[in-house]
Amino acid sequence: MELFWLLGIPLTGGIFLALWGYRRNAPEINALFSLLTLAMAALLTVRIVEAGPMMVGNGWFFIDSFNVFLVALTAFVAFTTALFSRPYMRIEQEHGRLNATRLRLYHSSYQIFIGAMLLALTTNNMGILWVAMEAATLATVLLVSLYRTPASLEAAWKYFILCGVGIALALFGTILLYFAAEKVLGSGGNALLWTHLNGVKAQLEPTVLSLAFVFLLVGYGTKVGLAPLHSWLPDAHAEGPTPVSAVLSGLLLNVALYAVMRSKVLVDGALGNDMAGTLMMGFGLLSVVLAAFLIVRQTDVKRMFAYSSIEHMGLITFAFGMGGAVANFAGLLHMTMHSLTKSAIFFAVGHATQKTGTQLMDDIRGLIKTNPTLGWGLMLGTVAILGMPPFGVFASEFLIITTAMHEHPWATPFLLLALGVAFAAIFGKVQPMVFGETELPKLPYQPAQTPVFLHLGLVLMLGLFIPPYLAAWYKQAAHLLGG
Amino acid sequence: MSAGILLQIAQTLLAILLAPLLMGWVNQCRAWLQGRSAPPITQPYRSLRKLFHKDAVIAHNASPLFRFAPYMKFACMALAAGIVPTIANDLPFSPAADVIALVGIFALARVFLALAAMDIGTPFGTLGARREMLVSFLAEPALLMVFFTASLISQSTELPIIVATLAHKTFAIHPSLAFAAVAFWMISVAENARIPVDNPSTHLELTMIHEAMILEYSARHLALIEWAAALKLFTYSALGIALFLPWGIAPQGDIAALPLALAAIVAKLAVGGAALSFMEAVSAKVRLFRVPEFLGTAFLLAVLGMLIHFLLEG
Amino acid sequence: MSHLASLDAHVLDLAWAGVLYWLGVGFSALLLQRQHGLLTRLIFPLGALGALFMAGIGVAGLLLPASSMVLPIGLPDLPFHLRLDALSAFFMVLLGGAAFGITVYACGYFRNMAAGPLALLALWYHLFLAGMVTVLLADDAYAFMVAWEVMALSSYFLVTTDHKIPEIRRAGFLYLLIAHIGAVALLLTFGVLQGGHGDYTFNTMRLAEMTPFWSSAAFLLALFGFGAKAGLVPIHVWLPEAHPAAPSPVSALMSGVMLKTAIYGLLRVTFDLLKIQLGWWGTLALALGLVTALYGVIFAAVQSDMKRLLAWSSIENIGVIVAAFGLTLIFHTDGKGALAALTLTALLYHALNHAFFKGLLFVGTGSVLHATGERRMGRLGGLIRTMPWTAWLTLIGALAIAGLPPLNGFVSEWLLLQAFLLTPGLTQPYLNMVIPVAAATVALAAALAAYVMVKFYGVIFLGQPRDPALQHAHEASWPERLGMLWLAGACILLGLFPTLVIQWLEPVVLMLTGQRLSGISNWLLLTPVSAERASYAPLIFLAGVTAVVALTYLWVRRVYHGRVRRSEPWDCGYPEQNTRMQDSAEGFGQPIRQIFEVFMRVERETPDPFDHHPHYHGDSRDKLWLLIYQPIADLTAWLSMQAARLQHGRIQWYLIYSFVTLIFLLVLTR
Amino acid sequence: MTALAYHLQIVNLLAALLLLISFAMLSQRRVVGLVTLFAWQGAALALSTAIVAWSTGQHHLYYSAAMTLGLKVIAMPWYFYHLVKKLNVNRVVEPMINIPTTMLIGIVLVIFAFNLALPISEMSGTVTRSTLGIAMACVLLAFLMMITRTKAIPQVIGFLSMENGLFFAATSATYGMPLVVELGVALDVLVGVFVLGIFIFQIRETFDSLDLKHMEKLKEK
Repeated sequence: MELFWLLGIPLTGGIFLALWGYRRNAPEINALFSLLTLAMAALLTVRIVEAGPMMVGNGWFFIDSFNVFLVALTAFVAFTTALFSRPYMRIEQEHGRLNATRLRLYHSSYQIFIGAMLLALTTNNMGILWVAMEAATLATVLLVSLYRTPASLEAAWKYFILCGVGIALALFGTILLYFAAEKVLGSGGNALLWTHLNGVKAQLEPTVLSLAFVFLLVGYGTKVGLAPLHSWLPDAHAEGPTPVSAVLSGLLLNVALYAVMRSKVLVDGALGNDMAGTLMMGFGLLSVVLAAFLIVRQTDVKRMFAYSSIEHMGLITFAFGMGGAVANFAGLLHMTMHSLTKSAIFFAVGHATQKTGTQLMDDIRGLIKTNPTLGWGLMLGTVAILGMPPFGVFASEFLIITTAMHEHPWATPFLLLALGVAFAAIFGKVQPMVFGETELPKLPYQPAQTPVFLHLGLVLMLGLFIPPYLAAWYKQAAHLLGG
Repeated sequence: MSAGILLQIAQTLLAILLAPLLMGWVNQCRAWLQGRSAPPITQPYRSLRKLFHKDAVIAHNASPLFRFAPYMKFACMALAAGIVPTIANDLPFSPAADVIALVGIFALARVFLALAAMDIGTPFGTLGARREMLVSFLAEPALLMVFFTASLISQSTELPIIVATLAHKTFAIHPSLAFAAVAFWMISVAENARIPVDNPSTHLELTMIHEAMILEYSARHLALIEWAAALKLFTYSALGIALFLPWGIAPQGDIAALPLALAAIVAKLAVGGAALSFMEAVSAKVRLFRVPEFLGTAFLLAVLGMLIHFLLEG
Repeated sequence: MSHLASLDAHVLDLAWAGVLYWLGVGFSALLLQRQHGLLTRLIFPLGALGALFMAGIGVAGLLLPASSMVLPIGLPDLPFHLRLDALSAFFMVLLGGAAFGITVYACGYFRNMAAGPLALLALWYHLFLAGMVTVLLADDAYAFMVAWEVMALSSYFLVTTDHKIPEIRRAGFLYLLIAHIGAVALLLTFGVLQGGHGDYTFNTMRLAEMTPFWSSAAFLLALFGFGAKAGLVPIHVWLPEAHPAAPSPVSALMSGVMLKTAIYGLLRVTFDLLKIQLGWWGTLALALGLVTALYGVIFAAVQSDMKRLLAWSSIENIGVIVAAFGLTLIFHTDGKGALAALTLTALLYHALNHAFFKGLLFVGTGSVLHATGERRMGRLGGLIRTMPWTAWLTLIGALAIAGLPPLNGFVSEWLLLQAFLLTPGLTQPYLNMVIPVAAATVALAAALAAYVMVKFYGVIFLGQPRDPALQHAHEASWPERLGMLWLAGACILLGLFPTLVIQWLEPVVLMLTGQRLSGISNWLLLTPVSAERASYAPLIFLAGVTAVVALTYLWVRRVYHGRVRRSEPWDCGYPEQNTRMQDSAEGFGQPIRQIFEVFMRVERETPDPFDHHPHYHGDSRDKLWLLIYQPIADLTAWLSMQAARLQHGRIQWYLIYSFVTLIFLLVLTR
Repeated sequence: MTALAYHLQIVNLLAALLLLISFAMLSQRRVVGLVTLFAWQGAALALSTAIVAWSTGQHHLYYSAAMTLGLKVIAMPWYFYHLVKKLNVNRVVEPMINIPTTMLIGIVLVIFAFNLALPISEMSGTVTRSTLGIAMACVLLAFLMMITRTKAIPQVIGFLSMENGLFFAATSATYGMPLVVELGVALDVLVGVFVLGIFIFQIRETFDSLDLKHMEKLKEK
């Protein structure tokens, strides 16, 4: 029942906001819908944590502790982002970068986007999963080009084409999956239900599945932003409105990775070797290293943090590739930490860029003077994302690196090198933005700082203390991923 | 024990009293060697007396440090003299400070004098202080290395025990000591502001080191400093004797040997002073920038001495 | 002892409570952002009390057996483990003792700071203290790393307190970067140490069986990681930048205490966590330490900025400590337990001394900075007349760090040199060759330290003020004086009662080397090995000096007179002389620079005879920067340029990437 | 050899036709021609789907055949003609790589695809197994086409023909996906095309050209 509402609310929200148009309090309504969604997600989570995995709608939906954790995360970040976008979008309107019609588009497709992601997370049907992913892409394409500047159009076009191609390949992978499944399950609806597939994964034809996995990995991997398929990501993050960047790197990447993980579980079962894991580790490592070295050259702040998202996604993929209880646990933890921290950073960056009217880091100076809370938010967020204790990102990185150290020692030098380079680059660029002297005007609206510190507070807490039930929950999820 | 304390005090006083005499003797010899008519051997005493009677003239901005330094230096030198065995070998005070502490004492005196020299803030004062520290930062470790060689041989850093080992144990040839001796000679020349490092009898700005530091002193302060300098020369000579030709120094609790020991020390000092003045007469003062080379050589020799000890005697 | 026995169970709880107390103080400072009065009058005194409390805990820990506890925080499978044994207790005493004086000083130092920044500073300050204590208490890798990085991060924010100045920002960045790299090395160390158990508590590491190869790997990583924090050459570059940049009490904490946490870690890993030790580690550490010591003191001698000079001198002292560490290892692996105990004692003693006198000197410069607003020694001088308290108290620190008897610096130096003298009889002959040279180097460094201190003290406090404004320099405030008094007093007491201190170090030495010093006879006479071998009695020494001084003084006064006439300085009768004719800092360091110019990159602009405002500027920089760090930066830049080529905007190319990846993977999985 | 054999042959024939059209598109320089070819490809696809549906009695395949006919043969080509006329961008476009090379690469791709599909076709139980290779070849060729085209519309058409390939794989290798999925996919394609339309107008009015070389600003300096 919660599930129905969970999916229903955002969709109705989308439609409602589309019809109702941009009125004065549309942002509040947007936030309200997100809040309701969050509430539903909470209820659902409680249910799952109590009663364990469950099937809904005669098998079309399946919720276990893995995806319910992502559902909760998605709903939460979606809500905080809605809160953040309230003043942000108003200020954008003040600055005349957006008008009512575009804001209408923004709000309705924001809800649709959230709905699509939730659908992708909760569905049990690999086909529907694909449909939902495609829907999420389409919902965000127009958001990326919301400013209608040449740059944003270009970014959106690249985003659309590259992800479109990727997603098409993923569809091919799904077809192959179905092709293999129908041998066992017979043709018809059930052959794509993940639970059924999971039940019979040992009998699925290995050659087909390995082929399918390649297509699925390249397909969904494009959306995860794994190098060298990542090319769209920095452009889309840098040119879209900041709330969109926040949800893109905070949520969409996770969902895409979730899709990869679901298929990995099947393929592992079918092949009985760790081909899938090896591929993922390769992709992950490549992404981490490449992103780290690309960060060094960045001048645009959002672009830089986009690359950092690639780096962290690579890290998570690497962790999942290693497999095993600890690594999966670390991967899930890192997913959470990255979503929270990165979205917090984008919130802070968003207001910073609004203050200065530019995204060029050389022109942003002395935030700590003009708006101390904002400055400290950005500084602490950066410190957190760079894996400095006591923030939670360190906890997960600690686990990942230590696991890598005694399972794949060869990989550790690359990881540490990349992390070191990224640290030097990002911190060296953020420090002068936060510190130093400057003269800047005030903003027309009080920027939203609650979300930033809410997220950072959570990250800090998780770094020092992970509540037992949360830990148990992660462990369960890690186990589902074949820990 | 009480006898020991008496002996200790007696010895220290003896050193303090004899020190100017040695200075006088050296000056006399040098005068002879230079063909001048020599001042009487008691000249240093007279000048000290004269200085003590004068009124002290002190710069306006002199701080208490400036006035305290001479006493400090004198005290340090007296203590040093009290540690080094001159005639007798049992010194109750010597356990309080071994050779390393001895180096420390010299350093303490030097630092205080250098600070005092900088206190007034005259160009010459700071110049003197700088040069003094330049000399010392090479001379001090070199001296330490010399002591190390000796104490490696005698397995101790206590001077009486070193002396006892070198003088009264079975005689053995120590090549390392030869190096040490040469190094020690060079060091003591430098430390006592003698030619070729410094010239005690000049106020030429290009050359002076020790004199430059004490330019601002007068009367009793100057007297104390001069006396301390003489004491330093005495102590160094006594050290050299104790380390390299210790024969004749009275062993523990042997009162009978004292007169002989006294005679021995006087004789050795006389010879040593003459040698010093002879060296000064035949050698010329080196340029200041050559001084580090000179002392560097001393340092290297001392280290070599130690190495040789490890190689041949270890 | 009975009342202590009752304490036994709770001492660790108390220590943790102290940490929480500090955190509480820090965050309450954040709440008091508006009340400036409360901030200055309340927060720092409370912090100081905490420091005193920590010192007390440390003393208790030295007397009590080791105790440990597990906190309900941390990772699910790896909660925070805490442990208080002799080693950590000793360093807690060091921390508490030094931090108390410094924090008391801070009460006065930060009086005039604006409330907002002050609140933040207080927060970071107490976070810094809490982090350092937690580093000492941590008993598993995760807790250690968290505390370690909290320490680094908070100190970074303290360093960048005055972030308006670009140099300071740069210094802070360099500091945090190198600290982070060091931390990564430490992470690797623990990774190696846990030897495949996957369990990161120190207890498992203690039990882990390791081959010499992996042990060496762990040791080298630890040496790098902790060396980066301690400022070991060649990873010292951040230190002379960061320490001067911070506010003086913070510099004092960083130099005096934080560097010691690195020493603590080194001891912890080498003697406690690692089962086996190898001789060549000792030789390596000895060599590194000596190089560092010499390098540091040489650069200290040529500095013209007073805080930078002190920072370099910290590098020197760390070098001496690490050399002692190396010697300890050599003896330990050579089965010379007693000697290892001696060198270890010297090491700990020196660490303790350095905490106090370096703290004292840094806060002293702090007062000078406040009174004159000037850090360049070339603009100071003659302050002994305007600020006597600061001057005389700093003098004690200067004499102590110069290693002069009867102060504390001399004691540790003396012990170390004794250790060198005891080396013959080592099994490896090559060591017997190395030792004399090493001893010579240490002696040389010590002598140069005296040079440095004469320069430091003479140029700043003595002479005539090089700037008329200095006439109005005001004396330090009372809290500042009290803080300095505490530190100076510690320097004196540590110098006068070495035997007591050494007896009190015994548990630590016993724990690490399994040996105790043989010949400690009585409280008066310090005889590390035996009375015949060597002895030193600072009290008698002091008594002797004072007696002679007093006697001479009385005698001069009795027999002659005390008449004094004041006049102009004579100065060889030079007609005119002004304050500019005194040696500047550069001038005083010039001989050293001339001798050791090979190590330096000297930039000199000398005036030509014809310009109207002739001015001289000389700056001697570290050559290693060009040799090591620049190439690394260039390489990174080059690599990133290569990477950037991939990202060149044509969508066709991006499609080709996907296409090729797909084909490649398809071929791969066939 | 019963009736089954015939339409099996027909399907294979259509498959070959599909591949042929793909090659033709690869070599086609004019946009209008491209659209026509795309329409034909759609028609072939619809027909083959229908035949499979008829031969195997899988009725929901009729729906998907109808959808293909409606969308890809009538709606979209019409839409594109309209677009091309409106924006008048129907001139000869030189691809990035010249045609013969493209062809050669294409042939290599086809061989590669067949090799890839061979083992799978072996064990495919459906009547039309050997066509999987062709489907994959079509996908890869479409991909290649997207790479070589430097204008917006051709690239989109490439994208769509790639989906044709996918559908062909779905219908011929497996008797179509479950209906829900097909509906979803079709919906997405529909929405996608409309989004594209909006886009192309936006691009047009921003850059007043549909040439992709205007869109190479975002890159690493």
